[in-house]
Formats: sequence, structure tokens, C-alpha cells
Amino acid sequence: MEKKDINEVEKQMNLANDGLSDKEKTLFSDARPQVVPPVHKIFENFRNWARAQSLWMLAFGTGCGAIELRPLMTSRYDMSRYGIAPRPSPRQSSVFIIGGYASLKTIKRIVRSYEQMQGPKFVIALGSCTINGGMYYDSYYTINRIDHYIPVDIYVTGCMPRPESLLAGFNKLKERIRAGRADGMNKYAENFDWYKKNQKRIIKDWNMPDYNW
Amino acid sequence: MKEISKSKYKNYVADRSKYPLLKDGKPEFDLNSHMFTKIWQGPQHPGVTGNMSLELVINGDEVIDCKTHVGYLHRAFEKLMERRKFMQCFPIVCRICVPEPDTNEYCFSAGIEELAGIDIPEKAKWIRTLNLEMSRVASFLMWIGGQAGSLGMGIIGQWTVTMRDFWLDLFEEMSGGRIYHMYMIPGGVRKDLPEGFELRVKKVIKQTRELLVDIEKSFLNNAITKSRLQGLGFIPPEMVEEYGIVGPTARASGKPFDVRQNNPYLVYDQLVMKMITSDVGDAYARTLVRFAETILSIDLIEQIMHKMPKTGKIQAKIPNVLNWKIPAGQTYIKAESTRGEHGFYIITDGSKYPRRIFVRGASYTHAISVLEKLAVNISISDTAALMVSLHTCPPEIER
Amino acid sequence: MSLKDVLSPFKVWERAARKPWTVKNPIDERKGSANYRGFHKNDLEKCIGCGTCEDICQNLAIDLVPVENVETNMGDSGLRPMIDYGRCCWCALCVDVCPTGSLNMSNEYNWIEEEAEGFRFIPGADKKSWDDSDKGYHQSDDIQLIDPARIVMEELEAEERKSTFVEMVKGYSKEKALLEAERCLECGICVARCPAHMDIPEYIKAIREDDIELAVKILYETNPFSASCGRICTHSCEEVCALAHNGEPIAIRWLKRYIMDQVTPDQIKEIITNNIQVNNKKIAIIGAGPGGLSAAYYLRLLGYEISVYESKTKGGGMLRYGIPEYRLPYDQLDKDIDYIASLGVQINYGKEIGKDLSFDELYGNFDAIYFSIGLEKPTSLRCVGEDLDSVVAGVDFLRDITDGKRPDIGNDVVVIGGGNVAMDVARTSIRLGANVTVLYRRRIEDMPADLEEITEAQEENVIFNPQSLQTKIEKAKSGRLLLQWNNMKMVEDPEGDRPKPIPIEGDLESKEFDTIFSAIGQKADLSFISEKYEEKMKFKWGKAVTNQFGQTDIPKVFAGGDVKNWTADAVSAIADGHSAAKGIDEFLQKR
Amino acid sequence: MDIWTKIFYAVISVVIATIYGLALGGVVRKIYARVHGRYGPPVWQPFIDIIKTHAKRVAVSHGIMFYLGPVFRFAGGLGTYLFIPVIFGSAVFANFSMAGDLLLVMYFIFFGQLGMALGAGEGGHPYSPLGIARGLSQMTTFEVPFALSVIALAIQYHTLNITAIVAAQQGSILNWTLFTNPFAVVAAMISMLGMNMHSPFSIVLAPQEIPIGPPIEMNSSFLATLQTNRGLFVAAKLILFMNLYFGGATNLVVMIVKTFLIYMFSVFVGAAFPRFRPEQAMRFFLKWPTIIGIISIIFVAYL
Amino acid sequence: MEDFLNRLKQKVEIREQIKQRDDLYFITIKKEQTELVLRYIKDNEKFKHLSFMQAVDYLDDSKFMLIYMLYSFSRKVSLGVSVFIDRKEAIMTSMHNIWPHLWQYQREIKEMYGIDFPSSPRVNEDFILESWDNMPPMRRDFDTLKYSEETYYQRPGRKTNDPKEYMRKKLYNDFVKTPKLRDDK
Repeated sequence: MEKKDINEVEKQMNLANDGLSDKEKTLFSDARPQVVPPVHKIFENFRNWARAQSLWMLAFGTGCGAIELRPLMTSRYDMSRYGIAPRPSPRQSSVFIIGGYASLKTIKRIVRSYEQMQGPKFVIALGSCTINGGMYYDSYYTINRIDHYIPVDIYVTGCMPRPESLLAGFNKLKERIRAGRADGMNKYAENFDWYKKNQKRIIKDWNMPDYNW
Repeated sequence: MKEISKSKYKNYVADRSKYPLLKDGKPEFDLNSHMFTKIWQGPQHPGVTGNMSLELVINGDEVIDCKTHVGYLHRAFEKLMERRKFMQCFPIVCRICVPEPDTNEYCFSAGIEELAGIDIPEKAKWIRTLNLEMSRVASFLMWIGGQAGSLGMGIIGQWTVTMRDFWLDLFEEMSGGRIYHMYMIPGGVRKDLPEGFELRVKKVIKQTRELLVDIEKSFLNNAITKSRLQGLGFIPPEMVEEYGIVGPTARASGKPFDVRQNNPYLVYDQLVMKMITSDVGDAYARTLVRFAETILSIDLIEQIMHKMPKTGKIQAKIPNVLNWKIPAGQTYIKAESTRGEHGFYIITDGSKYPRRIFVRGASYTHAISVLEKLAVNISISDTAALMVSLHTCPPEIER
Repeated sequence: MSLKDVLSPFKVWERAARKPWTVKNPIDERKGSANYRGFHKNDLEKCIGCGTCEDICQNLAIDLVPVENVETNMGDSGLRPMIDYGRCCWCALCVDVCPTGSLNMSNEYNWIEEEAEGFRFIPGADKKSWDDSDKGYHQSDDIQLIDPARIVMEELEAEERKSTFVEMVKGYSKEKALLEAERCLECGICVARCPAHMDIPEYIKAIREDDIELAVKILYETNPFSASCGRICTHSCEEVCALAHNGEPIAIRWLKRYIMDQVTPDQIKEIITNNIQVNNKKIAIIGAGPGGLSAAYYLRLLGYEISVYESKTKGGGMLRYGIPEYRLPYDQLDKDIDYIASLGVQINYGKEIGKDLSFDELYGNFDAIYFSIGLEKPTSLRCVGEDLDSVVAGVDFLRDITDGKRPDIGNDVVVIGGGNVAMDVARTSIRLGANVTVLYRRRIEDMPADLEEITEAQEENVIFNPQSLQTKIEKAKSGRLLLQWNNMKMVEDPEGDRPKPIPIEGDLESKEFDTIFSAIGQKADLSFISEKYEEKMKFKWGKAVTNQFGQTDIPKVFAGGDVKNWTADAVSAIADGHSAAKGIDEFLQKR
Repeated sequence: MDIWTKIFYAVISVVIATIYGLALGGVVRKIYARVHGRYGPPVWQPFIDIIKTHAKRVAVSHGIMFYLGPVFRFAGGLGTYLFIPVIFGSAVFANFSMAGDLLLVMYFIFFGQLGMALGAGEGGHPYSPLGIARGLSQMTTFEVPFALSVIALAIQYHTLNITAIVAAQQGSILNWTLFTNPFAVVAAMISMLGMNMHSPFSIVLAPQEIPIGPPIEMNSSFLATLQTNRGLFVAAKLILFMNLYFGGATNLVVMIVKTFLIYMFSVFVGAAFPRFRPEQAMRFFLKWPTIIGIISIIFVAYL
Repeated sequence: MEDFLNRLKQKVEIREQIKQRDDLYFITIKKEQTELVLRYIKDNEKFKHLSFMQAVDYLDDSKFMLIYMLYSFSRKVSLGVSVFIDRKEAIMTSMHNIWPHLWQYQREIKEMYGIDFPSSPRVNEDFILESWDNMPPMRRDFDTLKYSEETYYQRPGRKTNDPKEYMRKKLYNDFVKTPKLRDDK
């Protein structure tokens, strides 16, 4: 009786990684994401302050929004003044900017990149397309709302949002981080099954590990 | 340019004997042999222009095989346009190419006007030309930054993108939008130029010219730039027509293909311009050609500002856009974008909706067939530079 | 590669000494340009909720929703656009297309939310910081996405039409009708304003798609007198047309006429096939005018046996006897009446209730009675000498013309009054070769007649003599009539009503005329109703008081049309007939 | 001196050097930003970055070596630093300088890279081995002119003790190696360009081709260790160069000015050029700097 | 240009010929003669540049139109060569031997319209779409809105009103129901 319970717990804890071949299964972890609670309040406040002051964003132009990231990165707007810097590797980034619509092919990469980012991680969704489909609401190949696939912290509307809006979005995100409200990573872990269900519903050829830690 | 002897290219024609057999011009490789590594560049990759990916098979640093994967930005524009009224397509088309939306706007509007039999007023033509040339400058500026950035010289990118931003300010003033201008509406343009616009254009032109001098000195006349780009991605003239190569890329290989001069549209026949070509055909030649094109576009803007009629109507009469039906017909409208021939093929069937609109972007062949061919046997360090030197723009490939 | 190539790149350091390009505080310092397409704002007062913005929006970003403090009325749907910024692409087509110009854009562009649900708002109603900004993208006159100008209707030239009773409006050709139909925005605000609530956008759409059959069907759903209405309707629908706010309204009336011009009576019978389930209940209808016959039409469709009693020899009522032929040719009226008669409606011409047949008899023999009689009794001029011989009531004159008589009215005639009847009389007199003067108490712009009637009359050289009150008519020595009038001045009404005419003391003028027409108003002749019923029915200012379905206080008796309505136009009478048909049906079903 | 005092002093010195190195990084970013035409991040940004990276809640590891990689790298930086006398004549900043420390330091410069290579290779990302291959091969080539230059120095000063080399340069500015053996300095400064991984020799970390190369999989505390090391290691290298070629420093201010100027040299070059391909870089190092290095040996040995 | 078309007419059957502009002509040819015509006008008539190749769906006629847009740099004229193929048997000869970059258009058309080009390189690989399991999306009988609504989540809470119906409800809801003479669509 006791043994069976453990099995069930394990089953729930571990992911099947059904999309992978047997050979690949050994290469990837089958662990689920875990909720990591914040540490003691004073420490956490300090850490949150540091997190807000040093935002490394993933250099992944998922849609047209990437075009306004360039002015923001360069001299006219100079986002480095605010501690924001682009970072090419998802492992080291903490902000994911969804630059507008995400096509079916891209959402797969978005999910993968998002999962590879180390928590705490934040998502800024740019443009109408991420909120309710935007002008591609009837397209067969773009998703309509990004918050069904990954947790989103900040929405910036516009088509495209100007660099200034984006900057304002970053400011809002900083406020949110400092207030300790930006815990998309834990939200993702808590509702993991729901997110996974939504993702798998649209990504028909799921040939990657269930969770890319 | 001419001092580069052809013998230099021999360095980049690899010794094939150490690699496996070629089949259909592509090597067959066995990944389990530990001789080859497969790596993906993109879509999450800073070196790839836009959102596309390269599947590279490498041996050491040398690329053995390259496959381009596109479709990450597929939004099904052509499908969406089939279920939108003619005027409703107008906000959509500019999204097809993000860095240079105006060419799309022009092609679409001109196609609709041709099929509906509308003649646009003279002033609208001049404003459209101005808009197109401004967008060329903006797009080229961004491209120079990309080319320098792909070689690791971020400074140029910082400068040019900033300068582009000053051009975007002009666009904003003119059309009310920074990136997506939505300015060339079927029938004309949406607003007249604001007051004092000419002065502000002149100011930005002055700044840009100064910056281009700086860039020429620091980037083009740079020993390392030359050593990286010369001989890279050599396109022989014979290849140009076979592969459908157009625009500056074709011109850098000595083929004078420029839609603006071969089949003048709008008011290009009233402007003085010369064909910029080079007979070298490598990435550095393309860089030089595009750089000269930037200056040419600025010259053209000055000419346009000088010759443009000061007053006049800016829109022809069009029917109620909600019920606009266009008689059945088909047409192909093309224009010269920064990447080359950009065209809209439009078929109407007499209803309120277009039957089919196809968008032909120059990157379609450049980024797939041509890139896949040129990328073989170069160093993996050069893939980004090669891709940028072909000036690919993914959204216009997959649309 | 040369030494120069190694040294020249160090030029980049020159930049380090210059001032950076960076904007210190972009969010505050960089507002959108004066022309920027930022967030929407809407002038709720100006907006009429027509939904054109919703139609043009290719993103389906706009919903029309009811808004507090905005009432629905005839020209305003009471709905206002709500914009979903999860859809919008800031193309500003909605701004360019807005027929009233109420929707505009500010130059604000910063909107950040932590929850995605917050991006929906009603511009104007939900207060936003940018509501008062005057910068941003506005509608301009430079471009037109909807054509504000109506397709010109061809008419006979004034000189030509002065001498003939041939219809003066030529009607749209197919191309022109299609072009005019193309202008329609399909908002549907006109439907509410039309007394008969005809489905105007739908039949205009049918024209656009060149589906005349469908169009005829739509017309007959609400109006069996479309051929006539297409010519003489007062077209109040055009007043509320969304396009009327910044241009000319759609020519709804002419388009209706265009539909009916395309079909012959036989074709109508083919198009509208009705399967009438006859029942054995009988209904009497008094008056074969538009009201009576439309009630007959709808009741017949419900299967009742209809007997229509008409005192004159032909049907059509005031359409025939009040409106001259050049405005409504009799064959068009016959077309409508014939179709109704062909359904099995029995029309008894020349039967006058109260004379040939008593009201009591009708009351006894029929299950229900509907009366819809015209206003034929002229009101008095209230001046000395109005009962002289050559002082003729306008309605009587028009009736005579319809009956084919050409009375001798002499060379100089005067028409007293400013309504449509006055105009008809004046213009008919012109066609008989007389010089016509119109005498009216107030100013020309105060005239109750349709504006186009007045302008057309002016084109036909009718002389207008406004601000004159007739005071005396007497026989002149020449045997003609001498009309004396008092010039008036307009005085502002302290209560804010329209200005009132006041006689200028002693400012009298007079002139000789051959005939004087009185056309200052008419009322219904109710003498046919026997006294015992008249007492039970209520009348107020000479108009029957009924419930909304035309039922009078006597349950079996229904009334409608001019005898009930203050508007007293054909389409209201038709609408009354329609609703009375429903009332009668319900009344008889219940019993 | 008591060994414990020495250790205590070394700890202080390491902390100061790390802070200095990181701050230098911040300053250099500001300078780059100026060339870009912008203001750039605050000078203390590198510190916040390190705190932030440490504050990550999850740290993905790919195995034991993955842990050891950053540790080796840090050990390399630490080792390099600990055997370099920072300030001539200062007890606190003398570190563990001893006879033959120059060889040890050169070994440690190499050691950190190798350790990093092991750890990064464990990450499993295909870009890591590519970056490692490039990094190690490039390092081998820039070590050649540097080694030649150091040999020249050893011949010139007849010692392998850095303190002794510094001591030999005291007295007059003309005693600096810069003036006594300019060829060795040129060769060493060129190889420093490669060592600092600024353009044109930054292909190892080139984000455009192999996104930041070897440390691509490094995250959280691993990355923080690497970042800390970057501060320390840069400081160590600069101090080494200052000691070997520019007469060392007798106090903190001189040290800061000199190392800053040395660093500025690579910044000055780095801003103006794009980067070489790996094989171009290797060809370059094995060509001119090596020749100059050999000349420098000939110069000191026979002239 | 007219000379050229006359020359071509002598060789093959031209079903339709349209002059759209001075620099744009369209001709329609028989499916069997496509390769012949394309080779001939490329090699002998200098229409060397292929701007694009695309398909158009004529659902009502149960046909696909394939169009090859050629351009001659010496004549400075574009020529659209169109071919009609049957919609049910959507197979076309691959022309990738004539232009080396034509295979990618054929690959796209295969994916978007389901027209097969046997022997065209990589024609069966995914091109733009990935893991697509529905009918080829560019076919006119594919309803993209329906697909999108069924597959992707719409944000709830949107409701709109038709002014006509809303005014009816508010102002004259008690007005008579009209006899329905129209057929419901």
C-alpha cells in the first residue's frame, strides 16, 4: 500500500517526455519545475532590488517588436542606463520580451527558451497581438493570447509600441519586481499542467522534453 | 575594388577530397562519424537577421552544409488579405517587411489603383517617391549597422540605428507612425507634408552625410573589415539571373538591375540618378554598393524636395471604401526596395475582396537558395556576415 | 590593406568627444508628433453610434456598446465604440472613415498594464489623460474614404417642366443607382426614423448586388406603396443618415424608386408569391388611401376578407387627389393599388360611408372596421371675403386637376399658405400657365413644405411673398379679386420657441388676382361616423385618439393615417396601416 | 612576516583588486558608451549584475565538471593575482611574490582557461566546444609573443621574480622596460589585446556567431563566479603588465592610473575594429607579434 | 514584344493573351507545353529572370492557376505565363531544372496548396509551416477564422451591438413583425 503511493507520487513528480526517443530520454531531465519560495523578507527585498536594477533580456526577436528594441538598445534611448542589457543566452537572461505575435513555429521556441531561463524570470508582452491576437486574430498560424502559454508580467500595448513605451514597460516591471509581485516562475510551476496542456494543444509535434529546466 | 585578384577566391573553394561524396551539389554526411557537428543558428540567436534559423553542418570551423529554415514569422498575410476588403488590406501590407514597410504600401496601393483605374494626383506621386527614398535610407542605415555588428563592430550599429531614429522622427511627423507608416493609401497619400518639413529633412540629411563620412573612414576603410568581407560570398555574374538575384546584390556582381531605372515608376523618370554597380561580386563589393546607394538615396531626396510641387491635391477620388469593388483583372507591381525587386501580384475577381495577393520579396531567394549555396565552405564565423551582406529580411520570405 | 586602413578606423574616437545623442528622459521628453496616431478619443456629443468604425476595422477591435448618459434617439443609436487595444493596429482608418468626425486620435502612446484585461475602453466615456489633448491624428479634408456627395438626380429643366405634367424627376439609371447605393454605410440608423421602419440598408445592399427581386421583397415586407413612396415620401430617413453629418445623405427615396422602376406589375406578382390562408372573418376599411390599402394588404396576407369603401372613383386617396401628376404619375400609383387588389382585396369605389352606406351597417356586418381617411376639409382663411367665388380651396383644385378638369384660373393667382399643398397648388397653377404668388405669414425658411419643393417652385418662377398675412379679399372693379395683406415682422420668442410673426401696423399692400387659393391647412371630415359612435370615440384637435395599434375606444374600430397622425404623410399612414393590421389581427384572434 | 598576517593582507588585496577590476569594467563600459554616442550604464552596474546573478533562485548544473569549471576559472584568476606584487614596497599588496613567480603567473593565466574549458564542455551546448576550440587555440597563439616577451625580460633582468623586475625599473622613467626594451613591450601589448578579448580578438565570445561562446550554459552562481573572476583577472593581468613593462607602482594611485591607461590601450584599439576570424587572429599573432618578440630577445641578448 | 508573342504563337497554343501595361503581359498556355514554353522563352527570348512562381485557387472552377512571372532585362518587360491545372489531380511537372531557385516556390506551393511537384528537391519537407495537420491553408475552402477560433484562445468579454437591432429594441420593439418575404440565408 505504501509502496504504491510512492509510485504515484513519482509518477506525478516526473514527466513522461513522451516526445523524445529512448536514446534522448536519458539526455534530458524528467523533473518538474518546483516552486521556490522567497527567502526572508529583508534579504528578498535586497535581492529584488538587485534584480530590478539589472535586467538582462533575452535577445530573441520573436516578432516585429524586435525592431523597436534596436533603437532602445542604441544611443538615442540607451537602455543600458537603466541596467537593461541584451543577453544572447537564455540561461543568463531574466527578461523575455515577446515582440508581438507569436507564430506556431515560434511559440515552440518561446516555450523552450522561456523554460531554459533561470528563475526568477519576467516576461514583457509587446503589442496588441500578444493581448488578444491583434491584427492577426484570424490567422491560422499565430496564437492569440500569450498568457495561456507562459505567464506574463507586463503588457505594453501599441503596434508597435514605441521605445518609450517599452521603457515605461520596463519601469513598471521594475516596480513590480521590487514589490515582489513578479513571480511568473512560481506561477508557471504551480500551474504547470495547465500551461503544458495549452502548449501541447497547439504544438502538434511535441518532440522536445516536457520541461527544459 | 578592382585590386582584388580573382586568385584570392581560391582560398574559399575548399579542398573537397576530405569530405564525403557530393549528391545534387550537397555533401552527404554522417553525423555519427564524429567528423561533423550539426549546429543551429537561430531563431534565438543574435547573429541571425530577424527570426529565422540556419541549420549548419560543420567540420571544424568550416560549414559543410547549410539549410535555411523560415516560417517563424509566418502570419498568413496572403490568406488574411483574401478575407479583407481592399481598404482593410491597407494596414496589413506594411507589416510584411518591418524595416522597410513603405515599399509594400506603394506596391499594394499602385496595384489597386491600376486595377481600379485610378490616376493619383501629381503631388501624391512626389510624396510617395519621397517616402520610398526616405525608407530606403532608413533601411540602409540599419543594414550598415547590421553588417558592422555581424563582424563585431557594434559602434557602427549604435550610430546608424540612432541616425535611423532621426529619420523615423521625420516619418512620424509625415505619417503619424514611427515604424508602420500606413501612409500611402490607395488613391494617394494620407496627409500633406507638414509645415517646415523640408528644413527638418535638410537637417537630418546633413547629420546623416556627416555620419556616413565617419562610417566610411572607420568601417569601410578598415583593414579588418576588408580582410573579413573581401572574397566572402562571391556571386559570379552568371549566377545572378539563374538564381533570381536582384537589387544591390545583383548590381554588386556587375548586373545593372534596378527597377527604378529599368521600369521607372512614380516620378523616378524625372530624377537624375546613376546606376551604381561593381564588378567584384563579393560581400565587400555589396557593402560598397549599398553604401553608395544610401548616398544616392539622400541625393534623390534632395532632388525631390527641390522639384516637388508645393501645392496640389494628394488623393484621387475613390469610391466608398466599405463597398469598394474592383473589376476582375490581374497585375504585377514591382518596386525597388533596399533588397531589390519587391513586387505585389494581385488578382481581383470583381468582388469586394481580392482573390489573391502574392508578395514577392527579394529575400525569398537571397535568404534560401542563394544563402544555402554561398554558405557552404565558409567559416562558421562568417555566416552572420554573409547573411547580412545578402540583406535578408525574414518577414518578407514567409509573409 | 594599407597603413591607412589601420589608422583611419581610429576616427571612431572622435565621437567620444561630442555630445551624446541620448535623450535624457525619453518618456517625458518625447511626446508623439502633432500628427501621431496615438490612443483614441471620441466626442460623445458628436458621435451617433453608426458603427462605421466597426465596419472598417479589419481587426474587429471595435465593439458598439451602450453608454451611460447617452440616450438612444432617432438620429443616434445610443451606442458608442469600445476599442480593444488587444486588437487595434493604430491604422486610423476608423478616424478617416468616421462620418461625423467625432472619432480622433491623440498623440499619447504609453499604456502599460499588468493584467491583459485592462486594454478595453470606451473613448470619451472612460476618462483618460489624453482626452483633452488637441494633438494627434485627426480627420482631414485632404482624403475622403466615403464620398460625401450624392449622385445627381436628373430632372427636367425648369423651363421644360413648367408647361407639362410629365414627371419631372427622371429616376436613376442602373449605373447611377449602383454608384449611389455604393455610398451607403449600412449603419441602419435610418431604419428607426422611417415611420414604416423599412429595412433600408438591406434593400440598398440588394441594389448594390443588383438583386432587384430581393430588393422588391424587402420593400413589400414593410411598405406596399413603394412605387409611390419612392417618389413622394417625405424621406425623414435621409435627415438622420450618417452621411448627412458631413455631406449629403444617401438618396434613399430615389433608390427605392429605382427598385420599383425596374419591375412591372406582373413581375411584382411573380416575385412576391403569397400563400394566403383564407379565414372567414370580414373587415371593413374606410378609405382607399395608402393607409387603408396597406392595412388591407397586411390583413389580406393574414387571410381576412377585406372590403374597402372609397367615396371617389379611384383609389389612392391623397396620393392621387392631393399630389399632382408631375410628382407622382398615376400609373405608378395604379401599380401599387393593382397589386393589392390582385391579392383578393375587394375595393368598392364610389361608396361613401354615411351617404351610400351607414356606419352602423358596417359596424354590424363586419368583425372590425379600420378607417384611414385623408384630410380634405380646408381650414378657413379667417379673413374678410373668403367665401367669394374665386377663392378656391387648394385641395379642391388639386382634386379637380386629378379628375381631368382644367379649371380656368386666369393669369394671376395667389396661393395662401406655406405647406406642401400650397406648393403643389402653386406649381400646378404654373403648369396651367398662370403667374403665381405665394403668400405666407412667416419667412421662407419657416415654411413647412419640403425644402426641395420650395426650391423647385422658385426655379419654376413662383413668386414668394413671405411675411404677409392676408387681411381682406374683395371684388375689384375689374371683376378680379383684390387681396390685401399686412406685412409682418419676425419677433424673437422669449420662451425660445421659433420666432413669431407680428403684423407691422399700417404696412398694408394689395394686389389684384384672378384666383385665390387657400392652402393653409386641412382637417378630416368626420361626418360619416354616426353620432352614437362618435361620442364614444375620443378626438383631440380633430385627430383620433388610439392606442399604438390604432384601436380606438370602441374595440372594433381602428383608425390610422392622417386622421390620427400629426405628421400626416403617406409613409406614416402606411406604417399605421401596418400596425393596425397587427392590432386588428390580435384583437380578432383574442376574441 | 607571520603567514597569517600575510594571508590576511592577501585577502584584503584580493577584495580590493576585485572591486577595482569590476569598477574598471564599469568605467570602460562608460567610455565605450561615449564612443557610441550615449551615456552608458552606471559604473557600479557590474556589482549589481553580480548580486543579481547570485540571487537567481535556480541553478541548473550539467554535472560535476560544470561546478568545477567556474571554480577552476576563479582559481586561475586568484592564482594569477596572488603571486603578483601589486604595489612595490607595500606589505599589504605584496601578495605571495617569490622567486620564479613569473612562471607561476603565466601558468595560472593558462590554467583558468583550461578549467573553464572543462566545465563549459560539460554544458553540452554545441557552441561551448566551438568557443573553447577557438579560445584555446587563440590563447595558444597569443601566448607565443607574450612568452617571447617574458623570456626577453628574463634575459634582460636575469630574474624570474616580478618583484625583482619591478625593482630593476625603479629610479627613473627611462628604466622602464618600455624604454629599455620597447620590442618586448610591443609584442606583449599586442598579445594583451588577445588576452583581454576585446576586438579584434573577441571571436571567442562573439555573440553574432557563437553567442558568448564557452560560458553559454553558465547561469546563476556559476556565472556570478565567472563575473567576479573577470574583475579579479583583469586587475591581475593589468598589474602584471604594469609591473613587467611600465615600472610597477609605488602607491595605489599610481597603480590605478597606470593600469587604467594600459587597459585603455586595448579599449582604444577594440573600439575601432571589428573582430578577426579565429584563423586570421592566429595567423596574426604568429606573424608580427612573434617576430617582434623574437627581435626583442635578440635585442636584449645580443645588443 | 508583339513579334515575340507572334513567334511564340506559331510554336505553341496561347489560350489567352492580355496586355496589362506596356511592360507587363500575361499569357495562358496549355499545361503540357509549360516546360517547352518556359525553356524556349528563357533560352531564346531572354526572359531569364524568374520573379516568382505562385498558385491561385479557383475553387468555383475546380482549378488551380500556376503563374510563372518572368522578366527580360534586355526588353525590360515582365511576362506572366499562367497554366491551369485540375484541382482534384493537383500535380505539376517540376521546373527546378530551368531555374535553380524554383524549387523553393514549388516547396511552398506544395505546402500551401497541396499541389505536388514530383522530383522537385525537398518538396516534401516542412517549409513555412511546422507540424501542420489540416488541409493546405491557402486553399480557399480553408476557413482561417474558424480554425483560429477553435485552436487559439480568444480573450472573453467582447460583445457588440448592431445599431439597427439595438435601436429597434430601444425605440420600436413593439412595432409589427413584418411578414418575412425573403428567404433566410
